[in-house]
Amino acid sequence: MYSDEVMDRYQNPVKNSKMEDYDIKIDEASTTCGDKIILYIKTDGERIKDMTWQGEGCILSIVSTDLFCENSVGKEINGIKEQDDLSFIESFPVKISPGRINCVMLPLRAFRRGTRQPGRE
Amino acid sequence: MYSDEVMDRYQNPVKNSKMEDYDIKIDEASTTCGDKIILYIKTDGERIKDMTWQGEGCILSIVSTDLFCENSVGKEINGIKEQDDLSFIESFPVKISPGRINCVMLPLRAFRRGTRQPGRE
Amino acid sequence: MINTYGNKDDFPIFNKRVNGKRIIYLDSTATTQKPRQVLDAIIGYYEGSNANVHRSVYKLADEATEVYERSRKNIGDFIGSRENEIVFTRNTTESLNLLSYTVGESLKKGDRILITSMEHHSNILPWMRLEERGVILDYVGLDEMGHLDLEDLKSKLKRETRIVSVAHQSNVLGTINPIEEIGKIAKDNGSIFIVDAAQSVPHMPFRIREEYDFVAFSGHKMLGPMGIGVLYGKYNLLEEMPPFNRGGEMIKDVDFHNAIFEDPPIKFEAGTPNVEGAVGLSAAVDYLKNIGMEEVRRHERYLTSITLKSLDGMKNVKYYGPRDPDERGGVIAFNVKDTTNLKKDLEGRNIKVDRLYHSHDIATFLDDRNVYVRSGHHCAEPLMRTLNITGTARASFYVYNGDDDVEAFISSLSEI
Amino acid sequence: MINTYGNKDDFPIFNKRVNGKRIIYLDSTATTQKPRQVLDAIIGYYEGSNANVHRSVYKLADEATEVYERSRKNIGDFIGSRENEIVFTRNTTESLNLLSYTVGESLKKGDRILITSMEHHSNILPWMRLEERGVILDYVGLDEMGHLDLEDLKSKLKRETRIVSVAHQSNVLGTINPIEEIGKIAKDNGSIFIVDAAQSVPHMPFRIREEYDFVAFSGHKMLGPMGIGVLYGKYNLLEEMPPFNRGGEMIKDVDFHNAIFEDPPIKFEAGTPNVEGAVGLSAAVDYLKNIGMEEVRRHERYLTSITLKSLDGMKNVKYYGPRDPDERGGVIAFNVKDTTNLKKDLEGRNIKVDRLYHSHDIATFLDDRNVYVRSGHHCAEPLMRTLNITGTARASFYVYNGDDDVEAFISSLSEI
Ligand SMILES: Cc1ncc(COP(=O)(O)O)c(C=O)c1O
Ligand SMILES: Cc1ncc(COP(=O)(O)O)c(C=O)c1O
Repeated sequence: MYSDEVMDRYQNPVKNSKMEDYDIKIDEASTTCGDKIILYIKTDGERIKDMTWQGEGCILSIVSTDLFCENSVGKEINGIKEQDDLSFIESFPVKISPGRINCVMLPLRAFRRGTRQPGRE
Repeated sequence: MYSDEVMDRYQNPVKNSKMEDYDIKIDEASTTCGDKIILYIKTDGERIKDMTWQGEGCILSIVSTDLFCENSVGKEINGIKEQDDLSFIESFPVKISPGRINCVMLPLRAFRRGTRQPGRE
Repeated sequence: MINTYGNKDDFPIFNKRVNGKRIIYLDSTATTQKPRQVLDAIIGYYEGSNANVHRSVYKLADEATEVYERSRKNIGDFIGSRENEIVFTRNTTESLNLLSYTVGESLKKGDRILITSMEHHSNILPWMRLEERGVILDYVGLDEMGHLDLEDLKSKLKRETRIVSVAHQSNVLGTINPIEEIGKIAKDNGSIFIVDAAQSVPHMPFRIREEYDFVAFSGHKMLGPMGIGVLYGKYNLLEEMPPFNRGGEMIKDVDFHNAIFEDPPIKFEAGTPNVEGAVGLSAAVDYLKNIGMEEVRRHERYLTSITLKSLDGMKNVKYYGPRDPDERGGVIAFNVKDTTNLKKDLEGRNIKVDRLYHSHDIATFLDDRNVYVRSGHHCAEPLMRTLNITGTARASFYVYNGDDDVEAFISSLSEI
Repeated sequence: MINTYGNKDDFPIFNKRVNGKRIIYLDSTATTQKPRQVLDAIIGYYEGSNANVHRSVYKLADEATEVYERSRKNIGDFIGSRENEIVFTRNTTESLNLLSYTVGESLKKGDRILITSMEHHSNILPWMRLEERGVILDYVGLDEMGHLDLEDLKSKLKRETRIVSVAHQSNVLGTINPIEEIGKIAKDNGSIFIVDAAQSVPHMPFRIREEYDFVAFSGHKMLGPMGIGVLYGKYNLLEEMPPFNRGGEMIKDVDFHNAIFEDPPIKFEAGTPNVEGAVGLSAAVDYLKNIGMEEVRRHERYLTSITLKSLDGMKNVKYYGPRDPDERGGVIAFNVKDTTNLKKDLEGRNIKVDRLYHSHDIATFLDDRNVYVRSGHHCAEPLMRTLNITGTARASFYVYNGDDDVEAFISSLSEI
């Protein structure tokens, strides 16, 4: 359906698992699309030690979420939050039409919202 | 402003007077235009013996009303009511644009309405 | 006049090339493309007779008034109504909201409104608004093939049911509902019967019947311009109703604290009307009359039947609504099963799950091949809940579509 | 760019000939003619990117969404507002009705609304509707020259005055009201301040100010197509308000008995929007920006001042509103005295009466000379009552009018 890179990750996500000892858990749902994603985050307060996800969504939101979890490990929370939307979208492995931007943005938007008050459950 | 025929009649109407011993009196007002006309009718029940008017209005409605009063004398009430709108408009001395049809139609519409229940005051 | 079908020559947009290739437009249920004749009518109006209408006496205003009222008559004739029963609105949505804010205002706590589980949000939300005042909204259920369950309708039709409002044709399932029969049932119950004809007036012969109190449809879904819609209403009902929006044009007389309103339909057309829209829609009606609505229906039925036949042969495609093309319009909602997918389950084991691709992924895949289908919930979330899905892809046809479009659609779909 | 003034080349309708002669269009206050650039934008949209907007993923729908939202931004920039504060409506009338049905619904018995005696019906009737529920409608009076009486305004502004709604420029008197000042007075009183800018946004530089809570105007009065209007609203107010019409597009989520609405402005745009209208209005804005709104105002002021000077020389002509062209826009309401008229009085004597010709007769007289002016009450009956007349003739100017039009108007008028 999409490029091999995207489809490979969709079928073999590397971060699609539940985490028990998370520090932050973020529930994100796009009611209109039916996407439902949970992010589990382990952090030392400043940096991401690990991030995993569970849920359902379209291929783009799933792949974007899996990539996001993987790429965030070791990074600063504030740095992740502050990256701009455009460069986030451009770093996605396939070119996205404007109608699909929300799908790719899903994990970053969830992360921003969920880390506004650290420690939030 | 209009043809001499129209302006002559506007300035020298022949039926612009009050009637005391009328059989039918019809009040007609066009709220949007500000026209206000009263028709006074003397009839033997079937035919018009005399008709006069009083009031204010645009030139076309005044001239149409004055002509209507004059032309109706001696005619049958039903015949007057049943003449069709188009021929009534075409018998008016000047050509009328669609936006002014209501002005010319004013006396005939008033007459039709006012003679629906004969004897009505 | 068979040559008008699937003939794109009249529609300038099909000269467009995307990545050097033609576009396959399969979203006419959302909005339709416009023929040259409609565009010419719009420009002709602005170049020849543009003015504000009504109550003016100069020639240009006379002309504008005349083309506006002639358009009203032409559209009225098209559905077999008198011209003074045609109210111009913005779209179907506004037509139905007008009813909610007028007829709906007379409903009291405990009164009921009956709609169906296959309605578009436009025929749900205006009625849901009245729930705030204690009105009860009931939904007629569907059978497995996506037909209305008429027994359920009869059992939900109560003495308190003041309004019955039903889509003539579903914009998702394609189901054509038996509105003559439903209308009779509603009228026997003394209810006001409203037809959401957004998907039927454009696609099949449609005549106003005694049972229909109100009928709503949109110009942009039948080759006309955006920004113009229609509400047909029985004259005596329009007369009794209070006005909706208020302002210029729709009054006979105003003083500081009182107003006398115009007669219908002008009573419901506050402010400067969209003359352009009326003229454009009238030109669209002429275009459709020239083809003939029986032929429009026959053509769409044909495209639907060959498409369904192809889809029947595709193991991974699931489509919704009646199987028989006689029972449905030219709109096909479908999903594609993701047969290759492996998923970790909650315990972390790799299992094969029989899930559907997300409809947006299908639409994006087809978009890459210049095949334009809609995806998502199609403004029918209650129906999606009823079908227990979050969305579908949807292909729909109109007069300009032909075998070529069906072939491109099917061959692209088979590449998923 | 002085060459754009009074230059009719961009406006195809001025190629029209009636009885072999050109037309003198002096009714831009009612609706304006359209430049080629706007017509091209409309056709370009339909030929290049027509689709239904929002929530779709294929290219054509992306393009339609983009041109729609870009138009919103362009129009927002034009008046100095953020794009998410621009709600598309049909016209000024609908913008004001939207406020009546949302903000107005929160008013209670005894609350007051303050408008003026020079309002258009569109800024009267939506508020008069609320009198049914015990809201009180007050009118600010005028001085002899047709200025608002600000002392009267202050005295009528009560603690209970929840809404103050005022025309920026009268469509009859031409009076330009000091809305900055009125806005401050209204805000100091804690009232919501609404500007009917139907006659100002098209004709002069206009910037949103902190005092303005809502601003309404129409596309068709500023070179744009019919069927598109604007409501500017402060974002936080738009957020708090309930939606008006309900249906497709304006929701986030719907189930059988609940809905979550979209954020402003989409929350107020139910159903398929008029993308064509937005695109056309945006092109009109570009056209006006190219001239420059200071220049539009300067040009109209010039035409007004030479016209008033000529009228001052005509003994039988009486015009209304401020004498100083700095205090008024390019709209001139006037009447002509019938100096020759003899009338029988009630006692049957022939007396000379100093009466006015009926405005329709003036308009018809001018129409015979291809000079198109409006006549009647101009949807401002309370103002007519205040002036103690039944109507006026009215000439009004816009960018395409020039000295030639003024000359034709004055010379025709002098023939009466
Ligand atoms: C001051 C004013 N307000 C409101 C309106 C109503 O505008 P529309 O008919 O476009 O809704 C007009 C139009 O004449 C006007 O001049
Ligand atoms: C059945 C049905 N009803 C109502 C509507 C709403 O139409 P509009 O958006 O033109 O108001 C649609 C449009 O998709 C529809 O298909």
